[in-house]
Amino acid sequence: MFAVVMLAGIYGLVCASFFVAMDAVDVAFTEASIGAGISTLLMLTTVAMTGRTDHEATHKPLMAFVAVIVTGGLLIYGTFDMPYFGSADAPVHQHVGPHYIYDSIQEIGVPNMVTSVLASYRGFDTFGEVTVIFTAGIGVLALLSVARRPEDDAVMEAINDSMHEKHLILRIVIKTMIPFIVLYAFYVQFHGDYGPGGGFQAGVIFAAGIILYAMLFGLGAARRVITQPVVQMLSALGVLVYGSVGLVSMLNGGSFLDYNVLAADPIAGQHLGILLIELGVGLTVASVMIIIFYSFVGRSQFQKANKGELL
Amino acid sequence: MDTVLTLLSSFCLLFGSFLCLSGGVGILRFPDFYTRMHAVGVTDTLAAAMILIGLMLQNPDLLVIIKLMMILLMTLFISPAASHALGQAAVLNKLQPLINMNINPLEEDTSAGDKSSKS
Amino acid sequence: MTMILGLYNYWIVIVLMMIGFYIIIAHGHLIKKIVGLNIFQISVFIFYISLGKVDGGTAPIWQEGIILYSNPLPHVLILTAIVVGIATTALGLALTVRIKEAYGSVNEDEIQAMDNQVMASQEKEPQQC
Amino acid sequence: MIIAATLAVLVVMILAIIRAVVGPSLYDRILAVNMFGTKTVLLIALLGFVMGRPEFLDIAMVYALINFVSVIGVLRLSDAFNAKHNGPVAEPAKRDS
Repeated sequence: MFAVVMLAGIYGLVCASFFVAMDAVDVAFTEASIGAGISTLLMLTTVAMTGRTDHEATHKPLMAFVAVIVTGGLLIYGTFDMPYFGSADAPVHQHVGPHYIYDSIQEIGVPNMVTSVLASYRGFDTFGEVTVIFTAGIGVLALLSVARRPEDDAVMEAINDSMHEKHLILRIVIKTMIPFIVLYAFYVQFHGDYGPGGGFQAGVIFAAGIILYAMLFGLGAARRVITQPVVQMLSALGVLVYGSVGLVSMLNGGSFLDYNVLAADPIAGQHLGILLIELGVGLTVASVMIIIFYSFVGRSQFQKANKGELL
Repeated sequence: MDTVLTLLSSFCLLFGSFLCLSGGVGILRFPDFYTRMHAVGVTDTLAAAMILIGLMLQNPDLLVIIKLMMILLMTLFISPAASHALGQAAVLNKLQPLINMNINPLEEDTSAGDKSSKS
Repeated sequence: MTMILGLYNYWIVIVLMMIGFYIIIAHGHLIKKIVGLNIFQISVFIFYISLGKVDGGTAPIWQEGIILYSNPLPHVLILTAIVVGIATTALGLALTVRIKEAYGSVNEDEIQAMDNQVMASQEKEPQQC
Repeated sequence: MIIAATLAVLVVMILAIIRAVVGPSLYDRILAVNMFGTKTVLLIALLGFVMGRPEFLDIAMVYALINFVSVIGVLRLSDAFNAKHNGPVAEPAKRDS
């Protein structure tokens, strides 16, 4: 099982390099921070909690194989009518694509077209995505949260203190690095208009900093830095910020999430709106990632403590 | 001046590529975990540094150079720390090397830390 | 020959997608199923991104003097899809953890067998899941 | 010259993947993944120069960072693994219920 998860991590890395080669720098950014990092970690935590043994054989492999081959054959037959790879006259590039590419710099004034499409043209869509992420965070919390018991915390604290010698070098290196990681997350957050980056990526990087701290100094220490209620509140606050920007633009006489009316000058309004919205996205993503990590690790500690009682 | 820069950067890039390749051959051909880790840990940091310095010499843009330096700094921090952690975890979990040398976690702990942090 | 050179990206996507599909159908291990789902998902991402690529184009970040850019729209769709993908993966993994706690197994067949047993003897559900 | 370096890095990445697939012990795999990650950082930096827009080095930086996070995470969890599998496991008792 461990090998499966490690190879899945490599797969994520390969995909991100592929996205760079395909000019999709923003996507590569996201895939690098999420596909290669966080998802591997979550899967490993789950494997550690469910046991790495794997004693099953595939069931009905022949039928599955036939189904897969038939579906694949049909799909390949379907590709014969598709436009060739890289051709500039493909249908994808005909409808709204040119508008986004050639007019967004006048209409929005943001060099990174991905950001302007994400936050302004398709802002409503992104609002939906943020809500989905928030809902997933609530779901994980509902499934995995455990009531904290002070005595467990004390035991974990003692274990962490006893490991201080063992992890001395790593702890020092990471203590030096964490400020820079957080600084870098802010850079990505606020530089998203001009280069690759934005709220989604910045949130994940920020969460990665906290996760790094939690892994080496223990969950208890991390919870003292950013407590669980604060994270939960922040994740809701992000969605709230996003929604209220939309409402404010409605109150100012525009339609929902129309930033032109936020300031006297439409371009300035767009800048302000995108900045606020990216902030909301970043808050939600960062805190949901932290919530997910806290829940998984907290659950595994809870399981360990329960087993200790059983023995 | 220009030719000197180009020559220097070519040299750095080539040297870095050579180190990369030797590390790659090492990870594939060496007999057990500790020797493989030796191959990777020793070559990795210098190879990355060489390639990044080679790229720095090619580019006049200040922002790009600063970013490359940030990457270099991070690599210098990260790679020794990661290989230290890896080696320490292997020793503590009693992974035996190929040569017959019984590893005792408590005695070997400090020396393993020294070795990989130097590399 | 031009067809092979023109369409190979779709075929790679289809091969990856079918690998993911096969894992989802044929493996009973729930975590493996989630990994298969991820592979499937990433194949769709690759499909979208390769649609957006234009020959000779560059990354869609405006710069003086560059005229040809790749299409930013698929990038936006996939960017958000990746983040939503990790959220759903986390939810699936959380469910797996709870299933393991309730049944003591993450193997589909064993779970099914246990459910059948319970159904047959008309007892109440195994634990509180 | 940059092309040559890119090719070398690609070859090394393939070698690392082979070791990650073959790798008899868990630590071999982690080592291979770690090496693969550092090589990806280099590859992305080089690719930026090959494509002529070297401003996108931020991605390489994120890679370096995330690679470190995942290696540390894997190591911490593998510690947990070994601790768990050395001690007796209370699982079978649960299954009987």
